[in-house]
Parts: sequence; C-alpha cells; structure tokens
Amino acid sequence: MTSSQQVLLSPAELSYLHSSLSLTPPIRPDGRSPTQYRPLSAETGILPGTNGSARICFADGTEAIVGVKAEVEKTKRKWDDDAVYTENSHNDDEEQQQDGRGEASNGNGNSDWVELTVEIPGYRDDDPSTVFLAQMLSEALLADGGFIKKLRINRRFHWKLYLDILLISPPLSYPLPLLSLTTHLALLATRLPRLKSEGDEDPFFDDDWAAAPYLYSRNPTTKRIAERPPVTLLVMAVGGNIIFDPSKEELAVADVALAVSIGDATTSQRSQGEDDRMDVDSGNSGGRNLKLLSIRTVDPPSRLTPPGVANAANSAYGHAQVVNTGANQKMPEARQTESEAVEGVWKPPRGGAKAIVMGALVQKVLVRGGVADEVLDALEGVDTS
Amino acid sequence: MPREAEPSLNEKNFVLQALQDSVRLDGRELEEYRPLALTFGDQYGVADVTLGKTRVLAKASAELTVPYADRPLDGIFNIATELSPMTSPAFEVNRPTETEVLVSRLLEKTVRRSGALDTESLCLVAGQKCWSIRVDVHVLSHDGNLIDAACFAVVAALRHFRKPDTSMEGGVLTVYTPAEREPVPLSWLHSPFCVTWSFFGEEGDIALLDATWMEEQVRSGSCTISLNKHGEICQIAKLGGVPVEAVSLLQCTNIALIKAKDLSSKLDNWLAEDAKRRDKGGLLAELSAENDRVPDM
Amino acid sequence: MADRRRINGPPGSTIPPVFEDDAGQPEIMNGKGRDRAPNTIRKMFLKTGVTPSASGSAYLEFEDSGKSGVSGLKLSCTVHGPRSLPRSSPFSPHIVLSAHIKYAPFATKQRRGYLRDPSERDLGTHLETALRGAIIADRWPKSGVDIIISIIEGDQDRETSKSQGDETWDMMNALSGCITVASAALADAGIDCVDTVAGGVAALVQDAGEDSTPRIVVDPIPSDHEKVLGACCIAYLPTRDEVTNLWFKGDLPASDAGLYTQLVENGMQASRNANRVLVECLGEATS
Amino acid sequence: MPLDTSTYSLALLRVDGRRWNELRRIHAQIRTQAAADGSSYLEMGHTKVMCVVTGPSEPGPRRGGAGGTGGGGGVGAGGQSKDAEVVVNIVIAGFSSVDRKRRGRGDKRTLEMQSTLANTLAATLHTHLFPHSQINISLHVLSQDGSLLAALINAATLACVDAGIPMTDYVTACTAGSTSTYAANDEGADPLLDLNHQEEQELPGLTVATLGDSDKVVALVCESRVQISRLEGMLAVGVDGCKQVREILDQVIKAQGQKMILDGTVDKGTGLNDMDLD
Repeated sequence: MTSSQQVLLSPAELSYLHSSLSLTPPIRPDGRSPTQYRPLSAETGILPGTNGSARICFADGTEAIVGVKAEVEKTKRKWDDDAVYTENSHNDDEEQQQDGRGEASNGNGNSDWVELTVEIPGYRDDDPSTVFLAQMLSEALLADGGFIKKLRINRRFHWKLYLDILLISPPLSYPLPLLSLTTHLALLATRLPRLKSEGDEDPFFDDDWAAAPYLYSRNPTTKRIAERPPVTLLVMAVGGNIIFDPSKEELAVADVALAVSIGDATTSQRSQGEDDRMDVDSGNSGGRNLKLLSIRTVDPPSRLTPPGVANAANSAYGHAQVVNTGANQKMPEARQTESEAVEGVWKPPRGGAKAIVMGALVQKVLVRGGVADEVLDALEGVDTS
Repeated sequence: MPREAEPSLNEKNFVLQALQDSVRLDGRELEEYRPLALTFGDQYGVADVTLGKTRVLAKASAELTVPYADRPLDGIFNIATELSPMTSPAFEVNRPTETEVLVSRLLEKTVRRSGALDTESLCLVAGQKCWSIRVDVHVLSHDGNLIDAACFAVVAALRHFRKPDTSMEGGVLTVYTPAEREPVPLSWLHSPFCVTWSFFGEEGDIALLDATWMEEQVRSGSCTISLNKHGEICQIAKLGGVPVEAVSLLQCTNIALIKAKDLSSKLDNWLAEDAKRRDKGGLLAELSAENDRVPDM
Repeated sequence: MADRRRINGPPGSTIPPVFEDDAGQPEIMNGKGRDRAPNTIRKMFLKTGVTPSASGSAYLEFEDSGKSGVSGLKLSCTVHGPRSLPRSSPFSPHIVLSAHIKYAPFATKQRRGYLRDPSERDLGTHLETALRGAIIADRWPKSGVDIIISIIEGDQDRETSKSQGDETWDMMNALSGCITVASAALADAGIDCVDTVAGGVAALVQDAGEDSTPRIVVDPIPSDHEKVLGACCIAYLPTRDEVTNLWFKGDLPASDAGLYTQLVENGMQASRNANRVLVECLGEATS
Repeated sequence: MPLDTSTYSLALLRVDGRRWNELRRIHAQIRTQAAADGSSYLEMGHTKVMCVVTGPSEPGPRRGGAGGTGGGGGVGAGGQSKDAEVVVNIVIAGFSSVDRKRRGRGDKRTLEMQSTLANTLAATLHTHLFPHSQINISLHVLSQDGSLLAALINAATLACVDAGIPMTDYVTACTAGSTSTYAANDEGADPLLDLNHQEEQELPGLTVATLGDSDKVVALVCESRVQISRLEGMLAVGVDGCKQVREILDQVIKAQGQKMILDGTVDKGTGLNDMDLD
C-alpha cells in the first residue's frame, strides 16, 4: 500500500519481468522505449467555476482532474513587523527596511499560501501514500521560490491558492506522473482577476474575466509562456537500465524508484540574480535550463513481493532438504545466500541502491534534451488559453 | 471490527411469516408503540427515555464561548451522539459506525436544521460571546428504534433545560449562578418528533412502527419522518432500501402525524408534572411562603 | 474529525513567546552562527534499551549549540515486535513495518496537536522507506513491527522570529535523527538488518548575502545560516555503500551536476559519522 | 441573499427562466473512462458529477475501516456475505462550489449520501448473483448547483448499466420543491421540479428516487420544514420528474449501444437483435 497497491504477480512472473527489463535494450510489457511516456490526451479550462483546471487521460485509462481556486486572504503579519505597523509612526527608512526583510523571508513563512489536497478513490485522505503524494507535489511547487511570490497582492493581502487534485480512475498505476502533469497544466491555465487597486489599500479586482492575467504570464507577442510550473517525473532503475514512467507491474520489480521534480529556469528568472553561473549555459541555446527542485525516494513495492523458491530448496520438487534441514535451523543466513544465487528465481531486492545509481537516475532526468525536455515540450503543445 | 450476531434463518423466517399475518412477536399492533417512559434527572436538562428495552439518556449543557466567525449573531448548538461499546459490541469508541452517523445526522436535521431552538437568542455579545448548547446523547441499551427514542430524549432534555440567566449592563456581561437568579429556559420554537416506519417483504407492503432490534435486522427498508404537532414535516429520510409505493408513503406520513401529536402531548404532560414536582419546596415555594408570612406581621 | 478525547487548548490562536534580542542575535544575522567545521556533525548521545516494556528502544540527543533558547534534538524511539499480525490482516510474506513519528505538543515553537498532521505522516513514510531497505524482511513472515518515535525537542531556535526559521528544513534534521534512533532501536529489538542505517543531512547554504558563494555544510542548523538553498537527507548503509532513502529539496540549476553529487557525498559523510556513534553505542550495549 | 420569488406568481417563471415542471438540461455520457468497468458523466444544469464503477470483484483488503471514506457506505457483509457488497465513495471536490469548502473525510453529510446511495443501489442491483464480492462505486462531484443527491443517483445508475451489473430497472432521481417558504402557509403554493442551488437554499424541497417506470419510491429525502399538505403535490411532481429523467437516461444508453454496434465494438449478437437500429 506504500506506493501503489499490492501487485498480484507470482514470483515467476516477477522474475520474468525483471529479466526482460534488465536486457539491453529493455523490453517493456507495453512495448514502450525506456524513456517513453504513456500517450496522453489533455484539456484545460474544463471547469468554468475554477480559476484554472485541467484533465489528463493516460492511454492506460487513468484519468485525473485538477481544479485551482484562489481566494484573497489577509497576510498574517510577522510579530516584529506588526509592532511597527500598528504604531503607524514609522518613517520611510524603516518601512524600506521592513519591506526588504519581508521580501527576503517571503519564500519561507508563506508556504501556507498554497493548499494542496490529493484525493485517491478508495484511500483516506490521511493515508500515508496520499499524504506522501500531496507533500511531494507541494514540495516541488514551494521549492520554486518564485511561485509563492506570484501570489502576493500587496503587503497586506495575498492570494490563497487551493489545488484540488482528483484521481478519477481507480489507481491502476502509481499516479504520481499523472497527477503532476495535470497539476502543471492546471496551473498554466490558472488566471487571477486583474488587480485594479493600487498600493496597500484593500484590493479590488476587475470583473472582466477576459482581462484576467495568467498566473504564469505569457509573452504578449509570442504567446509563449515564459516560466513554467514544476514537473515531477517518476523514474526507476532495473538492472542496468533506467526506465521512465513505469507502470504498476514495472514498479513491482524496481531496484530503486525516484520521484524527481524539476523546474524550468528561464530567462526572466536568470535576470534576477545568479547571473554568473547561468551565463555559461546561455551560450549553448536550445533545450531548457532545467533546475532540480526535489527528489524523493519512492518505496518500490518490489520489496514487498513474495520471494520465489529455487528448485534446489523446494522439497516438493523432490530435492528433500537433507543437507539443509539441520543447517537451516541454526543458520538462516545460509539459506538466504544460497537462494540469492539461483537465476530465474525471484528475490525481492534488499538493502538500498548505490549512490551512483541514484545519481545516474537524476542525471538522466536532467540531461539537456532528455525526457524532461520532451515532457515539457509536449505539455507546451497543450492549448492552455 | 466485531460484528453483531445475525439472527438465524429460522428466526428470520419466523418473524417474517408472523408479520405476513400481521402478528408481531410481542403481540403489539403494527402501528403501536412500545410503552414509553421518561424520567428527568435532578439537574435540569437530563432526560432518560425508555422505549421498551431501548433506553437513551440525553443531557443538555451550556457554556460560554466565542461564536463562529462566519455566524457572529448566532449561538452554537450541537448534538453529540455516542454509541458506546456498552450498547453493543459492534460499536467501538471513537470510530463512528454508519448507524451512529445516520442517527446523528437525523437528529441534526430534525432538531437543529428545522429551527426548533432559536440560536439567535443564544448570542450575548455579537461576535464575541454566545452560549454554546450541547446535547450529549448516550444510548444505554439498544433494542431497536433508536432514532425515535433518541429524538424524544433530545427534545425532552432541551425543553427541560435551564441555562443561567445573564444581564448586560453598560457593556458588562454578568452571568448569574442559580442561587442568584433562577435559570431560564431556552427559547424553544417547536417540538419535532421522529416516527420511523419499517418495511418488510420483497415488495415492502408490510409497514410497522417502532420496530424492535429483531425486526430491524430482518426489515428490508425504513423511513423516518419527523413532524411537529402543527403538521409540519421537518425531515423525511428514506435512505434507499426496498421500493415503496408513493401513495403508501403519503399514508405513512399521515399516520406519523397522529403519532407525533401523541408524543407531543405525552411530553407536555411529563414536563408539566416535573415542573409541579420541582415547585414544591423550591425557590419559588420559599418566596411564596415568605409572602404568606407578611400579613401576619 | 475533531479531537474529542482530550482537553485541548482554548479556541483562538496563541502567540508564541518572543524574547528580547540578546547578544546572540546579531551573530545570526551576520551568518556566523555556525562554529563547527563544515564537515562535522554535532555531538550526539545515543543509548539503547531505555524503555523496558518495549521490545527495543533507543534515545538520541543532539548537542545544543550552547546558545540560550536553542534546543537540540531529542528523540525517543520504541520498537514493538516482531509480533503476529492482527487476525483480520491478509497474509504477508514479510514483516509489516509501520512507523509513527509524532512531535510532542511542546517540541516546536508552534504547538502541535495530539493528532498527527500531514508533515508528521510524511516523515513516517520517509522513515519506513529508509528502514525497509535495511531490514531483512523475509525472516519474519506473517508478523508486524511498530516503530514509534516521539520527538521531544524539535531542534528549533526559540529566539528567531516565526518567519525566519523554516520548518521544512528542520524536518530534514529531524528525519535524519529519526532514522538513526530507529535503527538503534531495531537492533536493540533484535530484528535482523543487513546493516545499521543512519541518517545524515547536508545543505547548501549562503552565509553572507545574496551574492556570496554558497558552501556545503553537514548537519546544518537552518537558523545559523542566512539562506538555505537546498538540502538533502540521506539514509545510508555504510558497509554495503548503499542509500536506502534520499530526500532532496531546494533549487539547484541542473547544469551544475557537481553540486548535487557533492551534496549527496556530504550527506553520506554525515551519515557515516552518525553511524560510528551508532555502532559504538550498540557495541557498548552488548558488552 | 434571499431568493426573490415575488415575480413567480406574475410570470410563472422561475429565477432561471424555467416553468414549474421543467427539468434543467441533462447531459449524460457513459463509458467515459477506459480503465473502469463502468463509468459515466452526468450534468444536471450546472451540477456535474462523474462516476466510476469497479467490480463486481474480489473484496480488497479493508482499508480505513468504517469511519473513513474508504469503506464508507458499505452495504452487505463483504467477504462473508452471500450478496455482493456495494461500497460507495463520494469525493466532493473542493472547487465544486462557489466558495471553496473543504469537506473532511468525516463529513457526516457525505457519509449519509454514501449510505443512501449504497442502500438505494443495493436494493436495485442483483447483488445476490455475486456472492463474496464487492462493487465499488466512486463518485466525483466536479460542480454543484443543487439536486446533488439526485445527480449522484442518476450517474451511479448509468455507470452500473455500463458496467453490466444486472439490475431490476433504472433508478432515477430528481428533486421537487414548493414555491414560498415554509413560514408562509399559503395554500396556493405551486410545486416546482428540479431545484437549483438557489431554490434549494430558500424553498422547501425533497429528493425522490424511483424505480423504473413505476411509482415506487426507493429513496425519499426531505431536509426542510414544510407543511404536510404540500408533501403530496411535491411528491407527485418529483415522481413525474423521475420518469422524465428515466427517458433521458434510457436514450443515452441506447444511443451508446447503437454506436457500439455500428463501430463494431460489439457484435450484433442474438441478444441484441431486438434493438432498434435505425
């Protein structure tokens, strides 16, 4: 139940799957290439009652809907600022200073400006797996400090953004990639009413929805979206292979599975600082400047699969455990090491993964022109206006 | 989760067959209630209702709190239902079963949503101070028809309840102890009562009132109708179950009205009796005794 | 569902205590709060067998930095099991691991409720992932083990204002402590593991303003630094040289792959350090 | 904001311009979801719900217990029963109403609706054909504008038909109300069909679900105070509305069936001969 529900595959099936995925190139049950995502159909703006919404259907039938709703909320003043503001006697210098400090801590204290809930049918909303998904998705959003800043209206008010992520279909595969992509699109389609008030007065907004600007602003001439919300990719390693967007069955034989969240570091972002480091890359144009936002290890269900029994150890097969019976009782170690050696007998992975393997997984995600780029390109093709 | 033992096939058939001939195991008529008894506690607002072997205790209490931000002019009124393992092993503490949810929803709709208690009268200082009235319903013994008994207990407890008197002078709120001032009753608008019909058979053509636990286990559907004596429906809940002809449902409603009027007059009598009992030797009696002495002096 | 079983605090918000600035404050603002070398972790105290009624237990304390009002990390862990699964649960060929992490209501500046909130549940999932890799799960079919960790003190600086300390970074430290203490308690309970797993945290911090070059430190205390750019928590098995859980958060440019690798390397280093304490402690307990 | 009903008596038109006995636009689709055994999408005016049916299948491990939405509204005794258990799970999306309101998993209104749906469907589905199994019905509310329970029942019926679970007949539902609030005890109050959110808030109303073409009431839920004399009128209008809804749902199912045969998804087998194909 940790990362997806129990897979009903026999040890023999698991072993077969594991070995076919370990081939070079791997043979996936659905015939995809290792880096290929499941085909999907997507649409945005399906719910007129929301600020932004999106729906994605993967080819295997899983479907998710995300709705974004925004409300104006009073910004809670920090205690030290409060003391100054209530007195109302501060001079401009002080204000300047306070402002600067407030901005600096913007990325920190305001993570409650975004509320993200995930609903998986059949799971309680406080189920560990649901909580894990929700935390992972919000972590990626919040790690991108620029996102929270977009929600600021003025010093006294901000937008509170509610993201409701619904998985419509039964959870046939680990829903992380689906939910992440749908959230990405919904955020792209999100518009907030145009602010008509100025400065720190109580905000009031333009009623004209057509004039409402997008949360992720578009370049007025090219219509291209300058900056994009983060995307979380699910990637796993089997044998020596790295496989993207694994299905439930593939995940069941994974050695290690990682959820990697990436963002798109764009030109606008670059101008705000970190120029020196970025300049090196801007020379070689094409592809994106990705940034790494978060990584989580997804507990692969493979550790919970039933082990196979080798013929040598199977008394039913005729090989009575004459040699082993005595030794086994005293030294269970002996049996373990023995069963490890037999080929074609499924054995759930034990221990962790080498740091190099994990590094390779991350590298594969981030590589220029790699899967992350492809996914982002594909999502760009979706009409979000 | 422990499960209630189901009646055996023989028992089920026996009950059903008897009902086909309009005979109930305890010899009642189909539309007859079991004997209903109500005792009030020493304190105000405690009502102990016995309906056959079903017994429900309701206790009303009041405390001062801050009103909800979105309803600054309303007091707070809550009904808390708890089905403890004492009632039946199928109920677990702090894990509401479906029965518990349905009972509390029905009570909520019957008493709270129908506006039986005037919540605006509970507000003392707008947005700052209000009374929070809470009724705790404890089921002591469960032998069917929990809803009717619980609803009767809640209404009785609330009508019997007295909250401390308060006064407002120049922005200072004073709450008086019972010794200083006689507590005051709640502002009560109407008394709704639940009447539950149980339907039996594949067609749902046998309908009876006040089912026992055995009958509840073999019934194929039920419908709870809440009414007050003025002929106002407060709530109807037929939550699925066997399909019943619309016309017979209307008939059921009309009979339910008669029963509700009956329950209403019973409660009025009991409340009047209790008031009389309390008057003797109470604060009022003392006062009147002093008055008597005045001419002698 | 509201918590009906306990008497909770009065409704409405309470303001955490705020103390006058003292001499320690300017130091923090200058970003010179850290007095350890970048690659050393804080001293820690670990003891197993502290709860007699549990199958295994351990207590872990991180040294506090000596500043007034700064609490260290104090964790207590109990392990119950291996024990048979409840009759209603389905057959499992492995030991069923369940980890509960709960902050004590007084462990952090903001009072925590009695019911676990999402961040605590999330920590529990991380811990489960970290431990599941270490346990030899198929030695104990049809059984379960419960790991319960109370965070008694949450490694927070009471002097910084609420907005400054970011709880999300504190959680990394808490998790690394939880992994280490749970590993000790598991060993104390006699549950077979492939190796002792210990947690380590490394962070990329900026100390002197926006333009300074970021550096990597292990076992960071977020309030010591001006800005934390990214951090990772690693659960590491030293003898097998394997990572069972990796949790990274931050904002790193993808072009600089070295940065990520360095962070992980440092995290593993921190974990190795913690592991030495762990092994020593277990050795003491058995001798 | 009180609903202005004063103009009703003049023009006999409701706030959204309907007459007293008019349904809102009902748009329904079945087989919207490839991965599920049965699925449907239903709009009644601005109330939009989706339904996904899985099963009848082997009951999964009990998650969450009776309190959570996971196992909410279970009818039948699960694995030990000789009837299939109907488990209903309703997710009311946070963005479905105008003001975002989050309903926790313990929300009693949702639990009650789950239980109502489970009991309603259990009475209609032939659950005795699937002993020791479970029928999972999960419903998602995407947008609410009144008559929510009715929309949920209709969507669930469609999805069950799509899943091919044998059932007695369609269970269709709709709401009925009465002009003027309960306080005004005027006898001339007219019944109304299919309430929207505004009317539901201000006027007395009830939800009624009937079985097929008959007058048999499977579920009847009234949550507002109303004079007993007005019940008959409201019920009659409601039952009549259910029959109209049944016609619409029937057309949806038949259209989909026709499409499937024309597409060659299913053979025009013996069982389908009697179907009109023109």
